[in-house]
Amino acid sequence: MSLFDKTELRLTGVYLLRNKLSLAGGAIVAAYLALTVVVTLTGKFLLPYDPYVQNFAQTLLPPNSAHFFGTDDLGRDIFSRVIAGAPIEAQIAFVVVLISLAFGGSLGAFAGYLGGMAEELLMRITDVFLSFPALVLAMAVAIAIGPGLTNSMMALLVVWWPWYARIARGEALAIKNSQYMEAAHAAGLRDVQIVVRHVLPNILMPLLVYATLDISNVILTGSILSFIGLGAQPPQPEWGRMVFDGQDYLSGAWWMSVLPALAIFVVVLAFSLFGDGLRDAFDPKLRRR
Amino acid sequence: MSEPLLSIENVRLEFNTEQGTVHALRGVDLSVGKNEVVGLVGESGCGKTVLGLAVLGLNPMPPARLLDGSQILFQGRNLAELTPHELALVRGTGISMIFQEPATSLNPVFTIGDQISESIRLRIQRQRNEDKSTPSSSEIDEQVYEALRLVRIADPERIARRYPHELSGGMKQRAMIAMAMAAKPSLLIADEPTTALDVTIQAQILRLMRDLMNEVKTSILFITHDLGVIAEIADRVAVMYAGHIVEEAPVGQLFAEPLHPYTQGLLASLPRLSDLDREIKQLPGSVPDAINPPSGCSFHPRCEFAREECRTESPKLKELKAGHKVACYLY
Amino acid sequence: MGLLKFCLKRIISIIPVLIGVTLLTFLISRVVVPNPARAWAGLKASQATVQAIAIRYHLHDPLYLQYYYYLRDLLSGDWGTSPVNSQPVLDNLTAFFPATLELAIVAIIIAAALGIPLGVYAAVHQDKGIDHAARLFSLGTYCAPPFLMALLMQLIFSYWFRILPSGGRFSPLYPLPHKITGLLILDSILSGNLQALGIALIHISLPALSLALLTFGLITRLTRSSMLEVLRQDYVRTARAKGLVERVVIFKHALRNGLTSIVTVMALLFAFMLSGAIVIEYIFNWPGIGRYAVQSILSLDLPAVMGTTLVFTLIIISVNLLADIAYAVLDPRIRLD
Amino acid sequence: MSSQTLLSVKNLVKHYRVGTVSFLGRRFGHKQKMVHSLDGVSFNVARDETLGVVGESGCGKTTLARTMLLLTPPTSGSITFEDKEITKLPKQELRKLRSRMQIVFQDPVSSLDPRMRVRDIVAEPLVGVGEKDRAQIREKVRAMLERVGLSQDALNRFPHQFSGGQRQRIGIARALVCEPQFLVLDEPTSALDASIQAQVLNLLRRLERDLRLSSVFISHNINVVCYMSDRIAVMYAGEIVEMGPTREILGKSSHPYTTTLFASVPKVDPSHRRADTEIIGEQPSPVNPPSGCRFHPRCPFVMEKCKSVRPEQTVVNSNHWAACHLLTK
Repeated sequence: MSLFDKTELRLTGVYLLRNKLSLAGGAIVAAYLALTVVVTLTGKFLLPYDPYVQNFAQTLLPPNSAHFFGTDDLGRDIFSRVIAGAPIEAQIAFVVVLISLAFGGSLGAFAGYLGGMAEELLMRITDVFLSFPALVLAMAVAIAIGPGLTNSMMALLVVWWPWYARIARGEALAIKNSQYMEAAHAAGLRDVQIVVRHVLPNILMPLLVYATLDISNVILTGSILSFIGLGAQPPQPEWGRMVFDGQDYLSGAWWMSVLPALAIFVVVLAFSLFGDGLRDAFDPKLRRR
Repeated sequence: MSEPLLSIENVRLEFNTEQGTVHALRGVDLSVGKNEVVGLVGESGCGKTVLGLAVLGLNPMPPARLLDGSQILFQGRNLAELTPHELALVRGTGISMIFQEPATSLNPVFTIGDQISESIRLRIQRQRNEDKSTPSSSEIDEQVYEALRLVRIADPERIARRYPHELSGGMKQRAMIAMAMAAKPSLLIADEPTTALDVTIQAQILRLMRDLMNEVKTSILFITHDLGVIAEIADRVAVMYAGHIVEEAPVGQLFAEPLHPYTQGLLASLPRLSDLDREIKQLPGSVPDAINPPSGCSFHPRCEFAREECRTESPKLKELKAGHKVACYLY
Repeated sequence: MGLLKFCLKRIISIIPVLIGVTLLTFLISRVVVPNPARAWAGLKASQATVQAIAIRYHLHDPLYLQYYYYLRDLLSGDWGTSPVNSQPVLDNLTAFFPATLELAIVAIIIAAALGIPLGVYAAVHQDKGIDHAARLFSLGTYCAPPFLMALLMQLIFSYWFRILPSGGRFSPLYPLPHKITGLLILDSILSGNLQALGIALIHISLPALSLALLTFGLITRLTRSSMLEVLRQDYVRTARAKGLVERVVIFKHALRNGLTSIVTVMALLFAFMLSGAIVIEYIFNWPGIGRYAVQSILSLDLPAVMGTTLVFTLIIISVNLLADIAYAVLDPRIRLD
Repeated sequence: MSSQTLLSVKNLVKHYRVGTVSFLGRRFGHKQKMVHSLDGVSFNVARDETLGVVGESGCGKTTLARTMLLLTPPTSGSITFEDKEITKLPKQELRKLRSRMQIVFQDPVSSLDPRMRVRDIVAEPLVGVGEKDRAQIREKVRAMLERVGLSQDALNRFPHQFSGGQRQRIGIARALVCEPQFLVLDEPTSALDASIQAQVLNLLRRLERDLRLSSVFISHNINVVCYMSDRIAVMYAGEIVEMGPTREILGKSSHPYTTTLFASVPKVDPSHRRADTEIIGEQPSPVNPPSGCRFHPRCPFVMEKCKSVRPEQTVVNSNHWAACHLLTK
């Protein structure tokens, strides 16, 4: 019993390698995650400038050799702030996706497997959550519990888990109706054994693939939340917030807002490309072609 | 048989896949005469469906490609060399095709009448050179009902207004046949048309196709894996194995005196109601991999008579008796 | 089952969803908020006002009674009063709604007009150069944060080339067209006011283009994938087998089925677009509900935020309803059960 | 019940709900639609016997397979296995019984978990009976794979690395690994090609003989069922319409449906093309089965009585009965 079959994994790898775009995406993702780890471990030690220190002699400088991304209205080096902000986005994405995966996923899996009232109830509840546009519900929750990084993650969680519940339930249902489940019953296995041997391994794979693809959505929505002031609060170098602070200076100092926005774009795109490739690679129907 | 309606010569077709090149057709020769039902029989993966689709250019290309020298001669033209658009003009009115799954082969969002009228309009459009008048929609409706009556549907007005999902499997296959026949093709390619149906419905459809043959004089290339169905409907039979035709004979002769060891093995492997005491024989091994087909005769790994030459050289199809051809070194 | 019966059944089925949605907004604004009376009265309000609000909204009653009053207020049009501008939230929302509607309609028309053909084209030419280009471009616009799109548009067309206004819905120097529908473009056309039409078009072009680009990526992706799915179907092969030319096969047999699956994700599309509209309206100072939402958030105006949340959700629910009905019209199989 | 009887099914009924009727709908008098998959099916299976079940798609044969082994609970009726009524057994006891009654499924692809190795798949029933000794398990799995004609290097491979015929052998090995007395074969060769089907049929015949298995062989393929079975039950629309020794039914079918069904089977012989018996209509919807005899709308001999009165089982010959009003006329 294993999650990954070697041949399967090899084919997946071959496909991913051949798909240059998702390979590029994967490379950027890897670089970004490495950066996150380094920054988290070393703090501002390796950065060219202190991201928090203001320097009123050097405000609104355009990008140059000393300041790759220029400086902001308070004279802070934007490049250093963008780098220092990298771990914040990663933190939001991983916390939200992993908790949604664990909570929503297990709820959905059990509901799908058990069926009946439990399933019906969960479906109706997720119906309600999914009726809201994700960003709007997150906004409402965030404003109610107050702005801030932790609170914006809580707000995103409220919005995010139902998707995972839905997907897990769908997978569980498909597995429940499969013949190998019937065979497992016929073999006289206990329910616990069935869940451990068959249900979990078969549900986890599609959920993990979806989660990879979903990271980009979380980062995007999270950055909008912080753009409208609900995320990390100044002076923390959060990318969405930096865009917001810079937009008043757009006509004179475009780099203040456009460059952090581009950073978000690049990371989101990279996760998307990588996730897309991963999904195609794990879907034998698409791969065979 | 003076001049065949369809003549397939040395057709070779390959697919490119992740795992390698699939050699689906490896030099197929086959002809269908006027007013003839040719049965094409073989197990899954032998290339019989690919061949049917290749005649109409319906294999997705790429990944499929016909190799140079492939000839599909129909009404004096080589279909293998036509542009996609020219080929489209041959389909329907020249050669039409019906498929295995009537449930998925009809478009779910159009009524049966709509889908049949398309074939009728197409035919009229292509005949318009001689006849300038365009038929009114009520005339077309009448022709739709006519087409449905042809396939023994008793209340065509009602059925024409139905959507595919509102009909049973047997009715859907009748509608498919009506649609294909409405264009009055000279050749109908039927790819496993009864495989998805129950045996009593299969009997109805086979009987219908036999009757249609006599009424409207269409030739049929009937593709199936079921030797029983072949015995029921075909005039002449071609047996396919791993992308080759290995034997071809008039139906009576093939069943009475099969020559190729594969045909013999296949016939011996079927349980028969008339002879339940006989222990069925089994062919050893399994169908060869189309990516790495065996050298020489594709059947030699499973053949009890395999000799040295079978392993190296692929036997050619040769005529032993009148109309009975076989590709085997035993003869 | 008839179409009418299907519609009725579908309409009835949204009642529990509406109850769920209002229950959730109720919980957010009365339970999740640490101090509801203070939040609804405003942060600067006096103790007396806070008390008055608590009594007005029955905040001392048990929760189920509070929910009853909450629902009753919603239905009777009392969506609370903004502590920031002291106006009823519902009045603000109705005033801002036409601008958002206009922006959304223009954007979706542009996005669909470009995205659907491109998606079909990419699917038909799967894995050719054009397909890769279309995929990359649509993925790019899909992944772009809405503020990036808007800021770049503003920067390039308003600040560098100076050809289009950087914000607003209409020029203050000219008279507005006679109000008929509240949609400025439509009103100018209906009243034959070409000057106003020009001004309105100039102002809407940047925000609409930003929003359209954002949505375009999603529409292209959805069209492409659903067409790819449809083109694999047996009935497309049947359509070819019966001699139809490729144009008819694609645009009649395949696209009709492809569109039905696009219709089913219409609500997703709208949710995505409205989220983009919130940011884009704010950046272009477009007087719609999106800008109102951001301004309310920035001033921590809870009643206004809850109001916009409800409006956006009602829009999505209605779109979903319409999409389901459209789906039933397009695909006869749905009406069966 | 004689001591020769291993399994006995009495009046087995299985109805499924289709669609959901909401609380509101029930208020307005909407009725829950039911699929009548099995409607009063009874038969015995003797030791060492193979009972064949034939019928067209939707006649309830697969439901019979699943219900007979209590993979899905019957709506009503009783099942007796080795003189023990098993429909009311508590879950624990039923699990223990599972090792003695096994099933081979139709679809060799979806009946094997794609993420498990062959050795784990085949060992599953042993895990089910609580076998802990790993060496013991390995030895039994190895022996069983050899018995079904698979080599030892199959042990560590995954299902998708095998052909259809080999996968079905894996399914058979799984069913037989804990030495059951009773085996249900649900269309075991329907997904296979003719030459592979012969291999599997011969394997099954050999195993049934060697292991002294009793079995129920279910298929829509009449040739195959007749080849494999000592006795045959013909199903139509959720009911058994005729049952008897294979040869007798072949020679002298008593129910018009049986006659029709057997006449529809293409003979593998072009010199005996089917006599032109016109077969009309299609099987009725299991949601609204016809009243009286369920075959009456298609029956060439239909009488007034057939439309309202459900025919009783009528003995034709010692071991052979049919449910048709023609026999009691």
